[in-house]
Amino acid sequence: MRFDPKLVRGDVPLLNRVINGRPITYLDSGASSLTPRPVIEAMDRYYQHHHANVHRGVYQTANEATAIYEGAREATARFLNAPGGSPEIVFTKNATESFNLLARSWGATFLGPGDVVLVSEMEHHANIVPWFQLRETHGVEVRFIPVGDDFRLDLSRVEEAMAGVKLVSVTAMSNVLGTINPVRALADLAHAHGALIAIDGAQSVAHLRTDLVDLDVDFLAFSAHKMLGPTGLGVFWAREELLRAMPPFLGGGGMIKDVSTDGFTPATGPSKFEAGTPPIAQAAGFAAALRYLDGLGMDNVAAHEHDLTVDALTRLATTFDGRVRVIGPDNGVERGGVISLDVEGVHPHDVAQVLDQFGVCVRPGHHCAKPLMKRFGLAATARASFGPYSLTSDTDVLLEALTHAVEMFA
Amino acid sequence: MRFDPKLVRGDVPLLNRVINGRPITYLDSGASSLTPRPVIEAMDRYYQHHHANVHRGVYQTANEATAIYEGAREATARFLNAPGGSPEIVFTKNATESFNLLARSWGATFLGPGDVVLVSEMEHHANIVPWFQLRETHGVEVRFIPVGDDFRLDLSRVEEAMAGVKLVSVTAMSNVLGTINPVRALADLAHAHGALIAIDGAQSVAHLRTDLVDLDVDFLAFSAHKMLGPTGLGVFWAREELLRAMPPFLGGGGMIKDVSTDGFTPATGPSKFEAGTPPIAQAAGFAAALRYLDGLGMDNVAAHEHDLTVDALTRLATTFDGRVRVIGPDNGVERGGVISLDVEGVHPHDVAQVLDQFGVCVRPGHHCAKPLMKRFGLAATARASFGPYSLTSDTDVLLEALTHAVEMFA
Amino acid sequence: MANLDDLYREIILDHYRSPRNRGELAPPAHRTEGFNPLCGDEIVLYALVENGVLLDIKLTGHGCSISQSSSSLMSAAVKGKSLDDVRETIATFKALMTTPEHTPGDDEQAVSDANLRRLGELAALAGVVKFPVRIKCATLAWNTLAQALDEIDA
Amino acid sequence: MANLDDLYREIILDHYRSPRNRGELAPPAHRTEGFNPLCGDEIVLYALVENGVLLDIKLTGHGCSISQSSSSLMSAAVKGKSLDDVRETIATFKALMTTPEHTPGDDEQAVSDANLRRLGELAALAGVVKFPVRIKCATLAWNTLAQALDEIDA
Ligand SMILES: Cc1ncc(COP(=O)(O)O)c(C=O)c1O
Ligand SMILES: Cc1ncc(COP(=O)(O)O)c(C=O)c1O
Repeated sequence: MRFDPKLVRGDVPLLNRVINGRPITYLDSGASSLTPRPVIEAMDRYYQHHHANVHRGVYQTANEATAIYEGAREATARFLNAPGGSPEIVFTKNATESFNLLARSWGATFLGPGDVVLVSEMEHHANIVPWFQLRETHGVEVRFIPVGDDFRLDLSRVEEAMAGVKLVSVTAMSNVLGTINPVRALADLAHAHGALIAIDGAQSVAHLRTDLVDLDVDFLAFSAHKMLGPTGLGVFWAREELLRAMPPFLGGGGMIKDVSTDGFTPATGPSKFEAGTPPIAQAAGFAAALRYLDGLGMDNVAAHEHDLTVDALTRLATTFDGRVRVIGPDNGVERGGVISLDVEGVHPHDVAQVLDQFGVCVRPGHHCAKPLMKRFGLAATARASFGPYSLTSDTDVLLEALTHAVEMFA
Repeated sequence: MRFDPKLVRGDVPLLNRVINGRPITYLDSGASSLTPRPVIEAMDRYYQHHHANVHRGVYQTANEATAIYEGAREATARFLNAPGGSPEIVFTKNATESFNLLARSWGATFLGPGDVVLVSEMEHHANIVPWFQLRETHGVEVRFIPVGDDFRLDLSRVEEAMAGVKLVSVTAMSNVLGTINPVRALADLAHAHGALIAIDGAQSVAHLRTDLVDLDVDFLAFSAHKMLGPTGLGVFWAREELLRAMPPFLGGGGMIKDVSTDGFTPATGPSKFEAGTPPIAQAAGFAAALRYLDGLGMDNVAAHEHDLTVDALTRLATTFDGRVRVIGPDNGVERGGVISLDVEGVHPHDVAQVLDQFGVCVRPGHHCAKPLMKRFGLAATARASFGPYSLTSDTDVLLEALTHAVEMFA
Repeated sequence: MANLDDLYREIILDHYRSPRNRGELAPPAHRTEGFNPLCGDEIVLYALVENGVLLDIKLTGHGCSISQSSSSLMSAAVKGKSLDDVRETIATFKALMTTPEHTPGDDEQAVSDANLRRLGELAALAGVVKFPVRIKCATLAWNTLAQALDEIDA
Repeated sequence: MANLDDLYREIILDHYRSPRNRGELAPPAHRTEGFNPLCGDEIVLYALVENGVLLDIKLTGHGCSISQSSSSLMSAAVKGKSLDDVRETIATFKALMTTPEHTPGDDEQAVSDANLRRLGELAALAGVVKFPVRIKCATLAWNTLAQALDEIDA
């Protein structure tokens, strides 16, 4: 059963903000989601009652903190239906660190000159720059799957680009276009060519149901702060046998089995990749966010945001006489609730500035996807994006403010 | 003027916990400090009113979040008296990441075969393992300054170990022994030999006043969670000219100036080292922790903990007839409030277990300092450590519980 | 509360829609690029200096209304002036762009009314300081011009 | 509430103070190392197997009272037994160490009373399950023994 987004709204304190005399219209969930009260409270409870450093403690609060932290790992594994369970879940600081872990541990060990990492033109910099860095240190080739004029990846273009590819690394949902990529088909294609596949789930995990058994991918990266969770926590998932074969990434406490003045031996399990004191309170908050999303049901979240998107795309197409162009798939194509706008004669920066006057929060810029921007001959877009707490009335205010922007610069 | 630790206690909700029927006696601040209410509230306020992704935003809450995040950077620079101000402050996820950044960016660029990194036998694994990793990838030598039987570094031993040394990397305060190392003298010595010096401030910054202008060091690493701040935030400080010469560490959004399908150019300033969405809420909490510590005055914090330590060492020496040995400098030597215990016939794990029954939180183990443990022929110690909220009555309960442990295993 | 009209004055919108001195200059004109990595605004500035006078200036590039109008307004204000005058105008404009928080006090305004008058049309950009994130947009062209003059000097 | 006396039974403290079967065995005895990276406990186990019987077992190493007494109790319980019996004892003990949360239900106890009786002195370690972090201490010797048997088999 669909949830009532008004009730979700009531759980999000920030939605009580009044901006420039108007109630806030938050349309930037693609950059970061707003935080529901139960998530904030879980972190407060942690600091007020259970905080201690994890692992190796014997006293009660240390055990509680460890149970909270490891419990979040288990909750994450369940949320993703990870085939190997919680030992496959590594906590990082954000999706970006997860990609760097992938490139520097797996990539630096198993790839070299002549090997190709195949990304797409619609990738976020987090899934591009680490591969360029690996190219510098290890001589791999970074190849780009082109994005079609329909804002989608053409599987036949992927197929023909597969020579020498050891890893396909693509986003499940574009943070600029809203395009949803066919992850399972890409996984089958990669595997058929003897390659592995990594998925950027920063957008998709927050807005669609993710089932790792169904998707049959090998690596996944995403961030808590885009899915109602706190800042400062990311997830890296990999099949257990891959994790086992990967050397450690960062070095320090917690990731070792032994250290002497001669050298060290790494720990086993996810700890191998979690050097230093981990984001414990953030794990507590993230577990609460997963509980919250489970309560809504990810299928319901997806359906709710889909309805909002269909409505917004329809109204954008009819309201502005073609002066507002959507950079991304139109209705009729499966897509996420990210809507990038190109307003004729008004720079995205100015669009966002005028919208701010109406309390509308949209993000102008390249959205850390400069190759994609270049592909479509744009320097920037103004991007509106939905979350579980969004309503069609948010779209009303967006259209009102956009109308003002268009008139002002006419 | 000295603060009233009872008032600090009133600010720390976790100190209301009752453990096994007794009020909690928290003596594990060396592992992680307890969190005062103003710090928790600053993060709540952030999530409730100001949360948005930082940078590139135009709308109001994005500007507020950016101002909060950059404000924390400025507060950190002031707290440390950083000579170059906030552009020298890089936020990481913990002290461990800070050391990895140092090793992989500066180390991997400026060090090679024949170059020596000089650490000490009393280092935390965070300041050992990254150098072993650099040895593997770049062939540097890792050399250890021995720790004397007085639990201190002998400067003459440092002097004689300086051949080929490009970096001295030592802790300002040992997390096992409590030893305070002569940072300024070490800095002068390193510089006299044309080497740079990095300081592990994980313990010292939390318990002593840190003045980077006076210390004249080149790099500093520490964590927020040990100084009343949240988990998930670390600091890396380096002189501005060094930061400028260092290549980026992790790759992704936020750390670039430009990206195309051909390559990328890194950003300038601290952003170069902050790939991905940073720990924004944690920065808000950390700024509140710095304000709180400033309110107490770091000299007062140091004096308070010094008094507690002198008292505890005196009573430990007289209570147990030599059955409880302190692994660290005795009274009369400048030292921090970290007291490692070796109880005759009782394994540290058992000590901590018995103490837990009295609500006393101490940490058993190698404290991520295995080379130091080996140096003193120990597998582990039971460590008690003080914070600004500690009282002599905590020591009372510690001694009561220790007496029980000693009797039980007699 | 900062008002949109403070930012988007009619003069600014006019210069945005019809930028002055747009285009390129062939060598010996000096070419300098300016870039704002935060929002992606780009400017290419061509300056022809002879005998201590900025004989001609042209700009291309793309960006928001503030960065584009500021470069247009700038070009109109500095073209044909002596380098000393140009440098003084740059300094005055940059003082205008100092955020109010940094102003010492009410009676020590960063920019005196006399200076404001001297800025002429440029004063239309004064409202930008109420929108601190946009200051970088307004100063991009000016920093690029300052850099160009330094390079020509060197 | 878990009570300290549940953990530190007199038998446990006795085996900790006076460990049985401490020492080394020369080859052909099999040598296996066990290590608990979390608390640093180490065990070296020597097992002499002939004709399907664990003729002799000795242990060295260091660790807390639970890990040390558990290895001492284990050595006394398995020495001289057939490998089948040893394997059964290992299985019974590991079932005893299953945390209560994982027990299917009250009427399906992980370890029956009959089994508990069969464990004899080993039953003194039953209280460890109330202190979940200590379970790894109690099972270290047992996992090492299981590994040793696997290695001997292979
Ligand atoms: C001296 C010292 N260095 C480094 C660290 C590592 O800090 P973190 O775990 O926060 O990265 C610690 C704390 O465990 C420490 O005490
Ligand atoms: C598709 C995509 N990938 C990666 C990222 C990077 O996430 P983070 O900044 O949390 O590391 C983002 C968000 O900015 C994103 O939208």
